[in-house]
Amino acid sequence: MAIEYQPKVVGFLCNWCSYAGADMAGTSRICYPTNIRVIRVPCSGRIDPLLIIKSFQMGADGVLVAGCHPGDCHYTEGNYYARRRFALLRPFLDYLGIEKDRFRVEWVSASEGKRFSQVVSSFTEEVRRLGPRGIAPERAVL
Amino acid sequence: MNLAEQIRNKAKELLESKTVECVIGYERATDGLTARPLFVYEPEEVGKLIFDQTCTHNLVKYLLNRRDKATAIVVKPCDSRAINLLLNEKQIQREKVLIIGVVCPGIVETSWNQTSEKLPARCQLCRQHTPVVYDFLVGETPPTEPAVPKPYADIVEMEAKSVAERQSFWAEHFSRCIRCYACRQVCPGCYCSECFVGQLDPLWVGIRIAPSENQVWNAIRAFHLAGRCIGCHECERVCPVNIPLMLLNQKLEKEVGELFNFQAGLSAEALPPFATFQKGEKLGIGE
Amino acid sequence: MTQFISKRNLLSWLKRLTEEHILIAPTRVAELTLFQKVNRVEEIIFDFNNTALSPKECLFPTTETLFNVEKKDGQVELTPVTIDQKTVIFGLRPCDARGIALMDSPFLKEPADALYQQHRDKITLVGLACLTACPECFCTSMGSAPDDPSNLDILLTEAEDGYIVQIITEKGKALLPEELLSTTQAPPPAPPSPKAVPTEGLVQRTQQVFDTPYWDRLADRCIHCNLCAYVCPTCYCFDIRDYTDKGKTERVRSWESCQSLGFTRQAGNIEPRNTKGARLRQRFAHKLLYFPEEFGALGCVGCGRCVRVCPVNIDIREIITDIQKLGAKVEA
Amino acid sequence: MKPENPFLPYLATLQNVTDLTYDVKLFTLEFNDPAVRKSFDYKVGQFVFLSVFGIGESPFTFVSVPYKTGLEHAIRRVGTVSSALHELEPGAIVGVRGPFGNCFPLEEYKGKNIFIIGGGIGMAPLRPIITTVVDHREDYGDLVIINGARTPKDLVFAPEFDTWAKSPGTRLELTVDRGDENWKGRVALVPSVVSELKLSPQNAIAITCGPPIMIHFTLIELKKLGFTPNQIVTTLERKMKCGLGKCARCNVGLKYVCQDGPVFTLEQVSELIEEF
Repeated sequence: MAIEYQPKVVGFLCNWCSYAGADMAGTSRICYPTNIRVIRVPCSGRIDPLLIIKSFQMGADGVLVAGCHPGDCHYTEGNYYARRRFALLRPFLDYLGIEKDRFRVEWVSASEGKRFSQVVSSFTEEVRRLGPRGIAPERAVL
Repeated sequence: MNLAEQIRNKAKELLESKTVECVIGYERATDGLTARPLFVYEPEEVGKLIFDQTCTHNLVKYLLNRRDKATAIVVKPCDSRAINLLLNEKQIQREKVLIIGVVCPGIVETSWNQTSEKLPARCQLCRQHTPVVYDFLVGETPPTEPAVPKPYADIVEMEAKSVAERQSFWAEHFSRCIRCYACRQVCPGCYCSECFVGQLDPLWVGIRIAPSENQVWNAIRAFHLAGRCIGCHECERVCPVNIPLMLLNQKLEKEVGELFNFQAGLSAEALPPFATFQKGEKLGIGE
Repeated sequence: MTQFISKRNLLSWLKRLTEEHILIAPTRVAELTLFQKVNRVEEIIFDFNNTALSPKECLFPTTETLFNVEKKDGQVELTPVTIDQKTVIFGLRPCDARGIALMDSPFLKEPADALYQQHRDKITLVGLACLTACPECFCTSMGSAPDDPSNLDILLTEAEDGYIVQIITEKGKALLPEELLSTTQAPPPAPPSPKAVPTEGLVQRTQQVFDTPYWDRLADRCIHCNLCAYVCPTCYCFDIRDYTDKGKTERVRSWESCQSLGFTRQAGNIEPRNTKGARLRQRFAHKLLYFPEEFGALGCVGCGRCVRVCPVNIDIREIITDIQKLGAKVEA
Repeated sequence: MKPENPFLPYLATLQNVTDLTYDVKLFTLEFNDPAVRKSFDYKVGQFVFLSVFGIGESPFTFVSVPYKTGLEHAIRRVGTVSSALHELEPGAIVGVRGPFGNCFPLEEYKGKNIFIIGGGIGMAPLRPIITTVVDHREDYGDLVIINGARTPKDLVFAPEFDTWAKSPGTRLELTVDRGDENWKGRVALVPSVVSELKLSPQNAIAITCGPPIMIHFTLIELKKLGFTPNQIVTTLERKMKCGLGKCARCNVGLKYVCQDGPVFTLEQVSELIEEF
């Protein structure tokens, strides 16, 4: 049976909401695909576009950023700034040759364990559908 | 009196009255055809100052080397937006800078020992013939501001391509990059004391001049200028391997315009797009 | 009776070379003439002034691994990189060949750089004499000439539907089969004469002008990018860093320029060369004073690339004339 | 046994690592390859590039003396490589490339009074001179050691202070810029100690190394005391990458610090045309 393609997904989870949401999924025994490599950040506002472009360069097939719902941010405005930054980064990545569906931003609160697993599953399927970036590192676009 | 004479008289007056220590303008280059930046310190040297269609350089970045010294500067309309950018980001003090604004007749594309009659891209997209900020104005104000033809035509054309086509387009261009950083050194918006490229720990972009590192460099350089690039096209002019850098900057300029209705360099007070937000704005992110 | 090769034979010879050698020749890319690895000889162009970048990248690549490091259960093993692929650079100008010869001095002086040595042994230089001089060339003032065969293995000079061939070294002889050559009576066309630059006593004059404010004034307009150093055939400064990628570590050498910010910055943020003038002076002092003092020849071949490519027209010919004038005044 | 590739380091193992101060450690190395152990030779004042594979390499002067076994380096945690070295445990493998540079001409100093003026980690390259003079005490004249530092915690080679002080005809002056509650010694800048001790230039050599600002004022004091430029010796510090005079990075004017230095007399420094 051919080994099915397993996409590499990097997940930047904001410590106060999404990371807690992932914990909630875990404690309530809700499974979600193991393709995601979670990186905990204090706030979605902390994520520098350089981190995302660097993740793609180092071989990620998809990057997920999850933060608090607008208005719930532990630092009051972190996700507002982040929203603007990623609103620009997404079309820019697409313009550079990385399908914009490989980069997704979701607001997941600490109580939405179930929703977190749905987000990760749907995103992993989406990236699997897009397939591996399949570019030799030497010629890789990012 | 042509533009050059008006500039020379103004420079002589400013230097003799000691209002400024130095006037930054243009002089004839050694090919006898194009121009190059000139720093005038003595009134009797103003004779070297020229102004014609080959004065393409954006001189505004030189103000960062003279932050606490009174300096006069010759500025075209597209360059003048860079002054607003630096004022907006608190890099220069308005009272230290005396701006000799030039009503721009349009410049020509130049390279070493060559001038082509083709109107450069920055003039085709010219939004103002008169500088957005000046202390003295040289040249007559034309009756009507130029109507911009279809803006971002080449960007829309790039967006129409498939993702794979764009991916190989950029891979091919970026693989020629030799990381000379002339695009960074000439850009008025690029003045970090330590560029992320020079950082060792964490190592964002290694010293390896290879396609993968080149792409991270070019992508992040452009993104750091999102909402800040004033469209003076200097980066594209100085690139030794002809990488279409403005295709990157203008894509971001177009997106920033559509998403946040903001244009760089038009005012020294307006908050730039990433320094502010509206709570309820719908940006198609996380909805 | 000079040797001659027809255009057709030349192309077939180059095609045969690509079987065992890497063939690097001038090609047209994005309105630029660049040395590129050529697979189909039709891509080679013959009518160009000079390439945008110099052929030094074939011997001193923009980025090169010096050695690989394998760490296995506590033990470390270093394997240096060896070059075994033979290469032919076709279409380089005599000034660039002199550039390579000048770069041999620092790299091959004791202890010789093993990697550069291997590149140098495995490369054959097939030059193309210049028929026209660009306005910014000044090779005759720097010890070279538009038809100078001295640092090449073979020199071709364009003539009536073919090329006059001068075979200079054994390596060149072994590379070019006899049967492709014919003979011709036509004398080679007269070489062009590029503008001269006063280099008489330049080294002493540069030392006299060293401590004058000339350099600070000159550096006013300099933006300190790495362009002039990266296009120059005789600039050889480099940076060495370690790279770890998926567990494999390699020590990499890359181009570096004396104009870049961290070039002399030491740990503890001490920056000995912190003014713009001192930084720009280092480049021209190295070419016109330090290099000749150490290796006996000016560190410039007069190819004019830095003049053509500098965004703010810092023109080495103008600097040399200024140094001569200023030096004479200092002497008086 | 010269490697045919000058960029290839010898492999060496870290024997032990001892703390000299809160940010300076003493590293003792030994080559893995016995042939190298036998053939490797160096002189006081020379330096080597230490490599931490995956991080990089940096130049460090020897603090050990060639006639004793074991290669020692005193390294302060400042940059990326020195910090990486500080993380290593004994038994770790590092790269050693060299030796490079010229040396202190100790033969010429025989019979002369030696004045050692060091500041902070600047004492490191001077320590092997002191060890040589103390071990061959009768070959040299008076020995005066001025060891300065910012605070008492920054004084390097403290365990050896009393062996130095007890050596006959030797005077050890410790000074700090800022004392602390249990510091009873001198609180003064190094240059002022130099002028206070009235060091006589008769048949003497002054060797100094430390932060540029300290060297600058120390040289002024030494000139005031009548020292001629060829009686004053210092070791220059520059950013280096190859150590082979090839990467043209460490030059001060006409000279490469990695090949023509790092040890220069003040007379040689003044001929360098570029101010150091």
